[in-house]
Amino acid sequence: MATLTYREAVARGIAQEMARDERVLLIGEDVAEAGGVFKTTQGLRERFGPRRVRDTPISEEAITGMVMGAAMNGLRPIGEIMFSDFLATCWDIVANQIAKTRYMTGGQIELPLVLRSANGGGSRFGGQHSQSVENWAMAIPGLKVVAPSTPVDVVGLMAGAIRDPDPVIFLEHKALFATKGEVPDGELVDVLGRATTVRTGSDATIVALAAMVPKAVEAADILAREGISVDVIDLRTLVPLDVTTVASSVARTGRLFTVEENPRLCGWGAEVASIVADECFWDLDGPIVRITTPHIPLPAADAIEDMAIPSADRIVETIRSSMQ
Amino acid sequence: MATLTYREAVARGIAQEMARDERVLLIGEDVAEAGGVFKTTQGLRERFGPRRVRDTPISEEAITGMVMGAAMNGLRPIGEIMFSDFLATCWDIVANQIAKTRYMTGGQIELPLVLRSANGGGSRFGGQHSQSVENWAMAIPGLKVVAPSTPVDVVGLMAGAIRDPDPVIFLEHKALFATKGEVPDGELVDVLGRATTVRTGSDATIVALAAMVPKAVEAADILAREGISVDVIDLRTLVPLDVTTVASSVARTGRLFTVEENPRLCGWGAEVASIVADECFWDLDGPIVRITTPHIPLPAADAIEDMAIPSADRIVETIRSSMQ
Amino acid sequence: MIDTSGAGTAPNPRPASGIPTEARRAMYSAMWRARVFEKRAYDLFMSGLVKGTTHLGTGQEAVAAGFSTAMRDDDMVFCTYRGHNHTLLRGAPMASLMGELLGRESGCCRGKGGSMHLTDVEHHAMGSYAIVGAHLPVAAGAAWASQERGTGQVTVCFFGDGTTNIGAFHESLNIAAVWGLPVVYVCENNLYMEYTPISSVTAVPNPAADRAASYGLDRIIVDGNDADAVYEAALSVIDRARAGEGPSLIEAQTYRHYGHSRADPGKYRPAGEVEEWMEKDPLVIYRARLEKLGFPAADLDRIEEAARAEIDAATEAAKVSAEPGEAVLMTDLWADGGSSWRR
Amino acid sequence: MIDTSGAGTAPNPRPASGIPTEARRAMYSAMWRARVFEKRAYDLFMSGLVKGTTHLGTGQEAVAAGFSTAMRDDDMVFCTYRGHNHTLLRGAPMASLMGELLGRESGCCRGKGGSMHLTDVEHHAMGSYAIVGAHLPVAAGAAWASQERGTGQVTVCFFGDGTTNIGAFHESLNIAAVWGLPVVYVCENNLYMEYTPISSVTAVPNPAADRAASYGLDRIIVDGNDADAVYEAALSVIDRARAGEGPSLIEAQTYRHYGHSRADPGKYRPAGEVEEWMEKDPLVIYRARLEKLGFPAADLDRIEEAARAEIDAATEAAKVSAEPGEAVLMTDLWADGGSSWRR
Ligand SMILES: Cc1ncc(C[n+]2csc(CCOP(=O)(O)OP(=O)(O)O)c2C)c(N)n1
Ligand SMILES: Cc1ncc(C[n+]2csc(CCOP(=O)(O)OP(=O)(O)O)c2C)c(N)n1
Ligand SMILES: [Mg+2]
Ligand SMILES: [Mg+2]
Repeated sequence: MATLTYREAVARGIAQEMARDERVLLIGEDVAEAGGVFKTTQGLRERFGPRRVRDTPISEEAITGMVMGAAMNGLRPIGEIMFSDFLATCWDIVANQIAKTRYMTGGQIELPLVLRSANGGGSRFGGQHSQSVENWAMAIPGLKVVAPSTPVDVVGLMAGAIRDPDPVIFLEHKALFATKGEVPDGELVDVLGRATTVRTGSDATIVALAAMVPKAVEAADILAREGISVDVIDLRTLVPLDVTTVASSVARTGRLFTVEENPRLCGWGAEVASIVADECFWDLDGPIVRITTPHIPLPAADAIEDMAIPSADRIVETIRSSMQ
Repeated sequence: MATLTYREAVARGIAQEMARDERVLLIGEDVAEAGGVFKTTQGLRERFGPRRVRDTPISEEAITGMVMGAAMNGLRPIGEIMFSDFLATCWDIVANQIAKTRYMTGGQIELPLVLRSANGGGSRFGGQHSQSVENWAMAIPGLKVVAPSTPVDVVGLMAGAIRDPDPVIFLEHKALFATKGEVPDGELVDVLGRATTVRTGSDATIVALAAMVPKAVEAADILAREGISVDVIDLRTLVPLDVTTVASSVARTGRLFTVEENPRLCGWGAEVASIVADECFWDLDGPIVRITTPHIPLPAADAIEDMAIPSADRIVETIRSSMQ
Repeated sequence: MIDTSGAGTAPNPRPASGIPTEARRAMYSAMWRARVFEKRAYDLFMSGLVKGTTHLGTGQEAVAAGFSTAMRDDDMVFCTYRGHNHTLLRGAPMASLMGELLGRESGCCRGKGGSMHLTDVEHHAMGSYAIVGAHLPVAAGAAWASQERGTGQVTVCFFGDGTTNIGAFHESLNIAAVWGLPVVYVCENNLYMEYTPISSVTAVPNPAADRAASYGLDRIIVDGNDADAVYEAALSVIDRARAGEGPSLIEAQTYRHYGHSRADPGKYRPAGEVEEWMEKDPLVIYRARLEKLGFPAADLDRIEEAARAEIDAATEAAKVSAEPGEAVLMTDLWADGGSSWRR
Repeated sequence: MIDTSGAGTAPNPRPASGIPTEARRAMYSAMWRARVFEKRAYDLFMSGLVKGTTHLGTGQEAVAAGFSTAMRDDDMVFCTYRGHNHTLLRGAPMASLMGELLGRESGCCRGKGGSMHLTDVEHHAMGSYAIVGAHLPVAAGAAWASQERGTGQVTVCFFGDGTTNIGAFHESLNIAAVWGLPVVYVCENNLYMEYTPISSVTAVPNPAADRAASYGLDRIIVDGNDADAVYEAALSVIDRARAGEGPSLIEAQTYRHYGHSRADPGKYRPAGEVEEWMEKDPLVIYRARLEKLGFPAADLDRIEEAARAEIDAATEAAKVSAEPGEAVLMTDLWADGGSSWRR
């Protein structure tokens, strides 16, 4: 058992798989010599050599396209897109090529690849370096989407993503990089598509993801003191989506709240809400309420960035007033 | 009054605005000499000259970026992205630059521009030329999103989009290009953000968009014969979203069905469903059901493409079995 | 670059230029197979049996023939929506390609890809890509895997003149050069994008060749209507790539006989242009050359007839095969064979 | 391209090269203002008052000074996250820039942009763009509007060496050349991207200049640490653009004294490299030149002092200004001033 930061867990997960399978390679901007601009790939080049861990030009279409082509031809490559906002610069490769190729070729082409990227706000970087784009990826058929909230999940889900035969978008949350957690020794491998219930309650269900999980837990603790007892579910992966865990919780609690960092419209919370409003309608005792970043780009100034991203207080207030 | 095809209505709407305002220009691939690959811009170059209607290289980032830069500096440009799938090739310019610039500059920069694109399936073009990407655009704060279903709406909403001071994504549906409708003479200008109730009923509400509107109407006619009477709402624009019209319909009918062509996850229907499940919860008499394309890329073969896109029959069956 | 058209008049089919007889026969057959395949695709499109669209490479067959003949069996090809010729000549069975055009389950992609996505991985035809430029970095990636795995494979990536103005072209050529990847980029310059002439939207006269220097590469132009010229150029750049000497960029100058796609009559082309290029029809000039080189006319006739028989049989097989159903529709999004997004 | 460093020893401040005295004084002042502004930004970042990030152009001031001095008042500038110097030297008040860095409502973007998005449209500083390459086509578009509207404005677009490998660079240069747009693209080659040397990922030694020919443009390299050289080059390409002779691409060779951003110590730089470039500090070499040209030392001291006084006042003004609140947060997504997505 070791205490690792979330950022160290990224390197640990990748290293575990690179040591196990020589077909695993990593490319991206500043990932090799510099160990990543978020220091998430530190030590990998030293350990696995300059061919398996390689710096690229600033060419996101090349990075993603090459990862795709290499996955077609016997490698299991990992590509880093430094900030998830930059996925927009290669969205054609991601959404139109990587996601669709297996289907469009009638299953001829398998793409065992991972695209990792630093996602999310809270770093005062402004609108082009702070987005939570998990909903962009979720909207594209053919992409699996992973967004862990703890170091141990980072390791296990990274291994699961790398071993998965399908393309995985792996979103590492910037605001969590410095957080710490216990990580067991030895090989860790998680299956994609399993949510975790991190708090158990009976009055309402909160579904959260990535950096929203600790906030939801904080809110749950405050609410518990007020006599409102809530389930907190960490989705961990958006595709596959663990509908079973969400639905069985709502069946018990009768109320659903989602906590999303992505801007309001067409977020993953809307998808979860629409599933519950369809499949669990008769279990519901009240409105489904989504707690999201407003439908705006994230501002840079700390004072207002903190107002935009859902906080424990906002979660508490929303649930409290909705449960009255 | 004239009978126009949907495709002719596109040119008519653009021409109306180009004649009125010399700051309106149109650029794109094959839009000028060839009149557009869908013949939607036919006659414009002849009428307004080769400087105001101009062919570009195959450079989608240049097209969208130039439209943005020109809008900053006194023009009201229109850019065509031939197929909406190709928006992915310039998504950074659309989602990170065009959408965010007004906000990020504290309101200093106004971007009165329109990006038009041919959207949707049914043409047997396969997965990279058939997507319905209205949900991609809806998910990005700072973009208005328009998707008309009739020739008269094409003209009015095109004018509304061009006159709008904000960036508008204007999606023309490929499967509707050949459809015809009456269009009044004279200037037509529509306000963005108003849904239309195209059928009135009392038992359920169907919300649809673009090519799904005629299918919803067809379904409504069949259901009426079976004694199920439904409201059919044509959203027309996704942003701004006419929540008022949807909510007041659901308040009357107690049931909501959405009909979407975009693939299932994080579609606009999820957003509408989640709003209703929150704000209209106590009006609901049963589950909210979404009818969507499955979460797959569209296949090319006609036999299976037709199975994938929601049909009048599928709408009827879904509503019938859900209303029992 | 290389022109062997005046290559001697030996009575036996053994050319002065050193191109083996078998290669020449293979190229002649390849061009005819491609020609009849696409003619049939066109006819079936016009009669409504091929739906959606088709983009014919008719007139450009010498490029596909020259390259496919020069490639090693396990070399990989990436091409565009105008990819019938390349996929066929890598070895994809005609019937499976025709099945795909007709939207049948027997199609190489089970009907899900359609005309713009012909793919036959078994024959190393790694896909037809319908968004301009997208496959250039993918080809680089396949080549990167060959390099890392030491397979000795070369990747050949075909694209059009219009593709040279999109960002992915630039990113791919640069990284391929920097990493010394075994990839050959082949620009088939047919003078047009869809309907707009390439010259009206490009800052240099030769859209690919004039940009090679930006990537530290040689400027290579080849007569894309001359199968021999293509073949020799192909051999030299493929050898180079296989030897670890890095990528090449070739501009093959050619012309498409039909319009861009579907029923496009190509009216935007100036008077006389089509006629001029019809005189340079790669099949016609190649037959003349082969006859001059001593190939018996009857042999050549037999090659043509074999192609016709093959397309007839392939069309029949495709026509009688079944349409895909819901099982195909919901299949093969994921490696588990299914398409479920939920657990 | 142009080197005026040995330009004579006239006792009066009237240089042999013909650069007006006022321009030289302006450039010296500009470089100092930029230098002190960024030094202060750095200090405030290190003390935790500037949050998020900062990217300093310290060491590269001669490029901004030379260009801004050569521009007409209504010429437009587009720059990157490393855009403090360019935005300031176009005329943005220091206090509003410092307010933005500190996340205050008095900031040029009301605190919503932050360090990477400094913008002052009133002074034709059309924005700092934080995604590599994105502003190149936007600059082309602004220039296109000038061309269509006949305003005579020229657009100048600054970017780094690493930006030459992204697709948007290629698309922008091509269309700017084809349409003959009045835009000047200026690559500030500071040898590094974030931490990786440009030479390790680029197929040509001069990432911008060696690619000019791909767009039919001249190969122009200028000493980016020499304000006079930059100024003269800027004048010539801006004149050209204004005369309707189309775009230019300039590679200005320079160096950043700090690391890439924030607290990056720049450890990846080889021994001696920083020292070597510190000797070419554009402020130091320019002062020496001006003194040699006869500018009185006291005058130059006064310019430096004025810059220091200005940054002190600006910092104070920014520090006492208010933080933005919810009203700012929910404002200015749309032209109606609000951010509502519903009706
Ligand atoms: C990114 C993108 N933009 C536009 C298109 C539409 N389109 C399809 S083919 C084509 C012309 C391509 O021209 P070229 O590269 O010369 O190839 P050719 O068709 O002549 O073989 C265009 C514009 C597309 N498929 N992808
Ligand atoms: C598309 C994109 N990829 C990556 C980044 C991250 N990034 C920010 S600055 C930078 C280096 C840019 O280098 P260069 O163009 O030389 O400019 P410089 O920072 O040296 O001024 C990188 C990779 C980005 N902002 N955008
Ligand atoms: Mg072409
Ligand atoms: Mg640099």
